[in-house]
Amino acid sequence: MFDAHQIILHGLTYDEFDLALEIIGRQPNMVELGIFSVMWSEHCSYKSSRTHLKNFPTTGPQVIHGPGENAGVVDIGDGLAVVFKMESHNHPSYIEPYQGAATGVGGILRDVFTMGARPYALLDSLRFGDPSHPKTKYLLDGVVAGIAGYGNCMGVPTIGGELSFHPSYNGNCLVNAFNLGIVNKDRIFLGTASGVGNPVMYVGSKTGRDGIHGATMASAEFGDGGEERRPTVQVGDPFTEKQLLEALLELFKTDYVVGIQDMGAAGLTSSSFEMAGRAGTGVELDIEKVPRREEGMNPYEVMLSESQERMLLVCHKGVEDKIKAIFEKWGLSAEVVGRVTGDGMVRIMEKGQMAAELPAAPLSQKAPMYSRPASPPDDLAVRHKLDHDSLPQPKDYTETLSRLLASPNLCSREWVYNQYDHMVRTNTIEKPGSDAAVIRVKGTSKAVAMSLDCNSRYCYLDPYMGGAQAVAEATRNVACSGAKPLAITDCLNFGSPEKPEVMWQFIQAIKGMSDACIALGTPVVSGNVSFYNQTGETAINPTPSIGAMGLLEDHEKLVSQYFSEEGDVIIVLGETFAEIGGSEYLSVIHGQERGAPPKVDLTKEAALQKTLVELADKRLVKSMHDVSDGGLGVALMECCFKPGTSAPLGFEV
Amino acid sequence: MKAKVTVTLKSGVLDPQGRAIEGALKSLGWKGVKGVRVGKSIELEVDEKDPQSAKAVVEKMCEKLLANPVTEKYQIEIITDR
Amino acid sequence: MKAKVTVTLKSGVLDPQGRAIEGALKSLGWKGVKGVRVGKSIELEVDEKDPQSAKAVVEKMCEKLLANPVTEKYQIEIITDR
Amino acid sequence: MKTAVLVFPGSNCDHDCYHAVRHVLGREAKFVWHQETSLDGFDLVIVPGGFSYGDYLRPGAIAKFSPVMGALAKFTAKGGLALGICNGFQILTEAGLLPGALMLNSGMKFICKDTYLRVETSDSFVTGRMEKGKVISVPIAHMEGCYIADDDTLKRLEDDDRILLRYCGPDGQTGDESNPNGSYGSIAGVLSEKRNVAGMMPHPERVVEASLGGVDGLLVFESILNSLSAA
Repeated sequence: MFDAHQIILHGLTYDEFDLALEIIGRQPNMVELGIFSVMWSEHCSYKSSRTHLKNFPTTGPQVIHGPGENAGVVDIGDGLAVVFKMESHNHPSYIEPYQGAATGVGGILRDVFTMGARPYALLDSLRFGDPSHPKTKYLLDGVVAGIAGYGNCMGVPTIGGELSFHPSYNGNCLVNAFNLGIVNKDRIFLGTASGVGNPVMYVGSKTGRDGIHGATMASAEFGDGGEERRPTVQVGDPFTEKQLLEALLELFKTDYVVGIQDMGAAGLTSSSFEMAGRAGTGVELDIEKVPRREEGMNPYEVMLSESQERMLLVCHKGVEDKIKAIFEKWGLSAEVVGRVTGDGMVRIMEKGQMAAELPAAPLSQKAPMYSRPASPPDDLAVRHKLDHDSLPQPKDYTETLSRLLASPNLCSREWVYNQYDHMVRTNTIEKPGSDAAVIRVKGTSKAVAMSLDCNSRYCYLDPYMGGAQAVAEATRNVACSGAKPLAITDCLNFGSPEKPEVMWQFIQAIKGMSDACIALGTPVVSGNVSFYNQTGETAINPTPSIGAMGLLEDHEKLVSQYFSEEGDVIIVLGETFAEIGGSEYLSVIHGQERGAPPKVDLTKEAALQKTLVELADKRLVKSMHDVSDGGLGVALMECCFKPGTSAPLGFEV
Repeated sequence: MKAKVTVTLKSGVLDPQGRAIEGALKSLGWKGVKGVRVGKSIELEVDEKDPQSAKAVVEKMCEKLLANPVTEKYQIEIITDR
Repeated sequence: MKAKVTVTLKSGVLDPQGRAIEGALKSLGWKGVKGVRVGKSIELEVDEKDPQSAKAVVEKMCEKLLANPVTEKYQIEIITDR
Repeated sequence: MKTAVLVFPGSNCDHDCYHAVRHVLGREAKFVWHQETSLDGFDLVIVPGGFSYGDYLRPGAIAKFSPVMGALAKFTAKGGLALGICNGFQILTEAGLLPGALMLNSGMKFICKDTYLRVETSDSFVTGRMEKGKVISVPIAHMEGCYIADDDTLKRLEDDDRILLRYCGPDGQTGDESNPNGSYGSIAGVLSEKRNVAGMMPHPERVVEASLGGVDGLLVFESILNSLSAA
């Protein structure tokens, strides 16, 4: 019988423990308790968000696979599809910024190439505390170096993203990594363990004790004692992952593989249970066969280890040695560790003894699902109060504009993206710094545009409007390059779901996002939820960061954001209203964060984006730029500074 | 007073560099080599008179800057004779 | 037999890391620190019985792989007691 | 012109070099795995950029022992042309096929940006189509690109006219502010004694098509073509 302490230590509530007893009809042993705890952590089970995520629009003619698979898959014609997703690594990055960010990149890369796609573009959405906070510089340096260290070594270009600073992230930075790959539509691999009797193989790096309870840690709030939970940080080896990528792409050319999944959060546990759960089958594993890099690891540690760069795959009988040969060529382990069974159970054996036996489907599909209480903050009315007349007009507009341009959220990001190899694979036709990052698709005339966006201040003031605005801005940035927005992924970063205000923010943001996705024709095809982003009692600003993807049929019609020749005419599309609620101007110049954020008129936004795409298609414009944070003045200035050119152009308005 | 600090990864923390060097040494014929671990070596001079106070100063330097407490441990050697 | 190799830059070769760490230590209040040089520390085990042959083996490893003769020099310490 | 593009575990720019030679220049190119032991039948060998063996220990320190490096030594001893780009340049210096070494950038950070380069000699198979003093724009992407060598090696490189390219400003002037990584003499590329092995840190294969932002890299590949057809 487990004492209360062990249950709590495993992050389970009493009710959840009772549900576990009900499912298996007996007391779980320690290994089984560990498995329940990671499978039912917030990070893996989405227990506080699943019921609300159902409201997202996830279908469309262009969608091949929506949420539920390792990543979203969208058809781009010519027999090709793009595979993309966003994943958060917020908590590990706060504890150890370099490795936290690096393993975040490693994980999102595996989510894409496990589906058979070669990764072609990485972007990252980063949020840190106030620049004056003592830890901000340390975290920023470490996170950027970690992303560069991993992505550059993998040879996948990091071509864009977003970076912003706000005091609400002082104790909890956000590191969201986006990755997009390209695959032939008929060579997509899914994470299913089908075919009773088929061998189950473990491929990649050896298993160590790193990251045990990384999944539950991701759902653990950072009290001031956050620093003590140190030893759970995983360490990434990008060289081994590059070998794993090339070995898998070689393997995917054959028809040996039935199903495959990355060993991400909760390692061997989540991959085996989810693969069996999806196929309605079971799996029997002999963990003696799991390659290890440390001695004396018990079943608990082997099942919960989150060592990096490992995959679980199911193959046809008889090809095991052929698969081993491929991985040996690339210097990697490849061992048969079990086989698929028909009784829907996951059985963990060690030296002939049963270490654990649990039903696959219920663990992944019958996890607890909460509809937690939600209520708006009591100071909402106060937040919206903004008396425009009380704000003095700027005495010197030039000085105000230059202060805005120098402010942390608006100044140049060259210092960051020049640490990323954003050119490798020679596909980057729109380099970092423009509204959208764009890569060409060799062998076709097409190009794919991507943009990450979210204004967390808008979401703090009005989560519904903030959610809609984030989708609108990300897809508008894509359209500004001339590409037609097709779909989005997301990283929903929020505080503790056990706080009604946070749940209210979460539900409102999802409503806003859903309405925008429907109006703009961009369904949600994948995503991630990260709760418990708090420092003590203060939740972070609600941050539903959006990753939008669009298709440019003819990459010659690409449009960038920079002015090109003297004498060109400047046109502003859309109406300008007296809306400075939650603006950078209000915050930087007047030190206030109040007022209602700008209204998003989704019908007009849809018409605007269609116009942008048509303008590019008919080659009527030389550049297009989205007016967003900082307003029209800042937007016009941003058009003047093309990175790498010394003489910026000016403008008269 | 000269000091030599050796900063190494805590045991259990994956050392991809050590693993790659071990593989290379083995492929170059040294089959019996094992346990290759790579760390940083930092030499510096502090203006302390006696070894004890020198060690104390360097200890604080390691805590504050030279070693990452999450993944690294350190060893200090005060060089007296030379 | 355990060995510890310290690979350091030849004098005269620019050491940006050493210079940066010296600057950081000074800004943290240790004004008197100087001569900061950063190198690599490589620990490994060879299956040699006596310290002399162990040192000879490690010496060859340094010549062949562990140190770049153009820019680096190395120091070998055979750990006997522990 | 038949080109071999070497592939080490961890190479990344092998695909980019192959694309430049095969699809842009329209010449024959073939990937050669690092375990191969012969380079017979090739006119040019490209040692591409990337992170061979993860750049662990030192960039190129482990790759130099691959079987194909023995074949490369024989190939170049017989006068075959070899071009090392970025990690390839690092591997060639580690293997002793080129003088000097590539150290950590003076700013200690990875740098990826366009740089201006001044052609220091046109007497080489990679700069034959460019006159001495010409300024071209080719991007760099590296963490260990600071070229160093001892004084007499540097002197011999100058005296033998074996410095290929130097980092400079748009006006062709060299100086600290245009030297991205602290390389001695702003050196970005050098030539072997017999002038058939070249190494450069900038990536010419990344500027061979207008859509990528520049075509100065074509001048390097066209120079190689010229020197082969002339030979």
